[in-house]
Amino acid sequence: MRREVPLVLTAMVGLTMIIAHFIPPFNILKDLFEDWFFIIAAFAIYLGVLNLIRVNADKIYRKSRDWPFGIVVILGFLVITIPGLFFSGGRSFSDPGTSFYFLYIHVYYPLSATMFALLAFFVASASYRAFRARNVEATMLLAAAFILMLGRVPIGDWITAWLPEGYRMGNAADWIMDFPQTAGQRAIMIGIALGVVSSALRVILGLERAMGGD
Amino acid sequence: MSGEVVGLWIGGILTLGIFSFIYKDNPFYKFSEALFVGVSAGYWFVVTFWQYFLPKLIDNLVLAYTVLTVEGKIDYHWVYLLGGGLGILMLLRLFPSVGWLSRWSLAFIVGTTAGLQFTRYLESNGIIQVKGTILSLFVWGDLNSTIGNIVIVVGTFCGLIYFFFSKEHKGAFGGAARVGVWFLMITFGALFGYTVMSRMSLLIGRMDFLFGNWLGLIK
Amino acid sequence: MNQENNQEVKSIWEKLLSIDRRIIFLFIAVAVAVPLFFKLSMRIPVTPVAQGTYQAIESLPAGSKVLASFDYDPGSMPELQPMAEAFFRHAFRNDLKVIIMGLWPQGPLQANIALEEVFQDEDIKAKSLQYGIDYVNLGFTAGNEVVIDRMGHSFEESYPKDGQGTPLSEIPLMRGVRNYDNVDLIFNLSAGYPGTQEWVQYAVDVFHVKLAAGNTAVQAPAMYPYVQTGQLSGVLGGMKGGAEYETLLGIPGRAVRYMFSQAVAHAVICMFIIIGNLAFFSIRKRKKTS
Amino acid sequence: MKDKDSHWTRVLSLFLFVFVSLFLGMQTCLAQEAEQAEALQDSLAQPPAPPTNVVAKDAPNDNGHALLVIWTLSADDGAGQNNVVSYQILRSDSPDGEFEVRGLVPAGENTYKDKGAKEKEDANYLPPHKDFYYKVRVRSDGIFSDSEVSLPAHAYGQWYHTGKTAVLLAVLIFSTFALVFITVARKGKKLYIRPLAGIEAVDEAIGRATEMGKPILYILGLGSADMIATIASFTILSRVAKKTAEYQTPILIPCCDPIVMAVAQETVRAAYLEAGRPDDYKQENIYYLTSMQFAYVAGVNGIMIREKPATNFYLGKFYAESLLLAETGSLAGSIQISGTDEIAQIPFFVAATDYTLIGEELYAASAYLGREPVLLGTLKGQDWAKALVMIFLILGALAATFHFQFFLNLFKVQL
Repeated sequence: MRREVPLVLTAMVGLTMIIAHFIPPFNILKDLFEDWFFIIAAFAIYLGVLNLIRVNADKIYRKSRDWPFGIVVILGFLVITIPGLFFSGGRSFSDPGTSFYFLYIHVYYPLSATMFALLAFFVASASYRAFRARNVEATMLLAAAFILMLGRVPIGDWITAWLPEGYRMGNAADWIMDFPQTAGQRAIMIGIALGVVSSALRVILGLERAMGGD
Repeated sequence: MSGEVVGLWIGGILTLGIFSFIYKDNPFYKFSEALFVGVSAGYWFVVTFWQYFLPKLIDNLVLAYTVLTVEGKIDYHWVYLLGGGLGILMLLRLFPSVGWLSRWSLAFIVGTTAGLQFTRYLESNGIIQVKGTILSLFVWGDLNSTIGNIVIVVGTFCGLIYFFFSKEHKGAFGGAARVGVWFLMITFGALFGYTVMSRMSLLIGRMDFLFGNWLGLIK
Repeated sequence: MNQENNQEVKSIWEKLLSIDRRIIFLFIAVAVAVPLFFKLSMRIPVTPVAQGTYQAIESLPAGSKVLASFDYDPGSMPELQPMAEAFFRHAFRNDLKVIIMGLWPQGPLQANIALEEVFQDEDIKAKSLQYGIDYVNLGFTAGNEVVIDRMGHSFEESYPKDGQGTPLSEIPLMRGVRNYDNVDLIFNLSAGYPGTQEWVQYAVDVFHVKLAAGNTAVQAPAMYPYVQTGQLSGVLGGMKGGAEYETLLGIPGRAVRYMFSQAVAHAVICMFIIIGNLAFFSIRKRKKTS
Repeated sequence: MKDKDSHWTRVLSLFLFVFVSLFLGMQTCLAQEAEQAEALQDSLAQPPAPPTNVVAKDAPNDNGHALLVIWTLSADDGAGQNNVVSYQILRSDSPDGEFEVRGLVPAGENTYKDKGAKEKEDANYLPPHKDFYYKVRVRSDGIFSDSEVSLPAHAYGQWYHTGKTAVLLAVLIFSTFALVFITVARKGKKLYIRPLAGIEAVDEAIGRATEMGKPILYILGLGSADMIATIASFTILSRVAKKTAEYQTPILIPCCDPIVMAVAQETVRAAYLEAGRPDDYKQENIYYLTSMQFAYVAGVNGIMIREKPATNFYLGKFYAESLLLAETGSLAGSIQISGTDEIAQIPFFVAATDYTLIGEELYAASAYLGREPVLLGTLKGQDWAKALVMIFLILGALAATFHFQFFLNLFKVQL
């Protein structure tokens, strides 16, 4: 039961999805499975949330290091959940003017955007201290990066203004993006596609060890 | 109006809280980070409740129940109970003794994704990309397209050779693989440039918020 | 490498390399913030791929319906929000009908933020646009690419009601819109998964609908192969893409204003890489000679 | 592990299960006989001239809830009086019953796909195998004229989507490659995989660490234990740990996921046992740090600065932390070997570390070191598929250069 049911379930659902691609009547089953997929996905998110609460409650209870921040996590959770579930007009909870919307704009958004903005500083420091033209490959990479970084802003065209129009750094950036970059992306893309397909095949055939296969 | 002002101040202070990390790790940053973790979890909780859970599960079951009570018929919407059941199995992971049951629902999710990906990737990223690379190597009277097409065909070909693992990179084959690496490196360079661009844009956005919206220094 | 020389007197380059990283952080902060205070308008060069997205929208006749999927969250707002605003200005200027949706829960909210901004414009106010007739926000539905796939059969399957809980059949704009056959273009703003790649795979390749996109700079390069094959009409890349769109539209907005900061920041990063490499090579040379 | 044949029987029985039970079950709902409606037509001359030859037939390649209507454009569309604005498509269930409007298309178009819902409760439900009659109304500002009513047509589901043949072939070819090679690998035949630069460097890197008397740092990334990249990293870790056991060099593995940590401990313990030095295994060197991204980075960076490891491995799933780790490691003077399938992070690894396994190379490295038949087999299958793609590229480019259109048509995927 522990091993067989998941393997059979995976294979059955996976095969149905593939068959439905070629044989239209199977779409009825495919649609039903997709609906279940939504429902299970919802529960998966709940699982993550419950886990987070549990871990932090545990942290507070045991008074482990930085436990007061565990309280902040739980408070943060409640601060948005309670208004979102009960005081934001039900299904239209995300409309402008609701308290959920207010929290989204003034708490969630600044935090999330600033988290990513931090990376700008780290890119700068790494580019100074670690990005080296240590071999031919890294040199080509940095050269292409230079042309792109300068060519995508007007600076590139200023410093190459002595070249005839159409042959400046901006055009070089366009050319790199349109041709060599497209070729490289495509090679990676085809490789990834085959990788994804073979891993899907392993999963469906029950051969993927991480999924309990043999 | 005053709500807006309060909101701006909350946003401004939290932004500074996260930024304080670049000086060094400190309680102000830890507070903001912990708040972020809690608020995102709450955000997802609320959104899933109203937009997955209610319409996909509860609404369908209510419909089934209504049909049963009004018409006395067993409606096909009852099959959603099975979906809901698989969902509940997922939560069992919280209890170690019966946690293995969550593998059933996981198997369902994994199977669905694998099945969908299998054909889609072959079609969109495989066949259609191959088709897109079938380009004429000589375009009459158009040097630009001729060179461009040759670059795409040669680049894709050599890139694939680099990712071909069954033959050692020696001789002509090794040469082609080497050209392939160059194409990959140019691609990664472009990616590098674009990633830097992206990160800088985010920082600009936050700076504009701090100095413009919040402090009102940029008009 | 470093350990062996610890006792030696440090050269200028070594000292330069070992400066506190906070000094580098300061450089970046200044490079980004100071140019914001100058209203310098730069000529924005327009790339062919951005032109592609603009043309796809510009070529639609008045009254055409555009399905706009907002697949990003606040994390990417500086890059994608200017595109969102420019898109609404463009669509409403050309009297297009916009059906908003999102595969990311935060997406439809971002659309509302952009709408609020765009409705401040005098000429758009003058059109007195009405919800449900000129635009509609279907909200978010979970399920990633599965949602795209199912919308190919029927929008109603994935979105029985709009974001406000009104059944689709009661919304005038949605009358006669059953699936992708009834929209003229899909416009997608995307910051990752699910996003433009999924729209290409599940909507364009299966249901034969036209798609134009705006992406964060991180993922824009990956979209070029799709543009080359014609699976995608065009792609706006990052804040620069937003600035290009604003330039094409003739309404310079925030993205154009930010470009000066962006340019200075890029220059500073390039400078850092050059100095860092000079230091690296001169230190290596010195070691070899000694 | 089960014996070799069991998965074949399992697959076979699954195919049988899916095909027979579900397929036949549905057959009762959908009849398979297909009949195409014939053309009909005369036209009436009224301004604007009505469309002619209205034909309704089943829409192809669906599950039977749509009809396709095709007509000949009105003589006044784009010519004659040139006053046609649009065509309205009307439908009824009897030739002289009430017709309802189903759709509208602009002038110049001559087809309409009347798609219905497939649920009975839906107001727009279009039942399969029920006859419908169509007429097309041509409109020009207020006045209109109708075509004659079409012959009846009904929707039915198809058993095979004719536009997907290329995809089906691809599926079959790829699956065959993979399964054949898995079988070959299971029979114990050696499958060749080329040596990879990053992996070749491993021994040298461990030797260097031993000389310097410094530890080795192995980072498994931020991914969970079920991600392909993380699994590949475990295989490589097992090989690295065996070497460190032989050289008696300590290996530090800070983890950011408790499950990953548990698997890593198991992997390393087994490797030390295999190397014949179970007593040298130190569980306390493999520990859980924190699951928060930046806090984890701060912790690992602290280790790098304090311990100054001789070699850092970054193999697995990495996100924005890639450049932060690589930067600190490069400052600490460590040799760095990296690899991830997260494409956006590869540039940073290439620029800041000494060796990088690019995307698929990471999987190849794990198959190369692990020699597991399933992985080797699928990797070989991928290689053969790649070879096929390359052959098609060359032939295709030649065909396109010399304008052999037929070759392009091979790749036709009906959308």
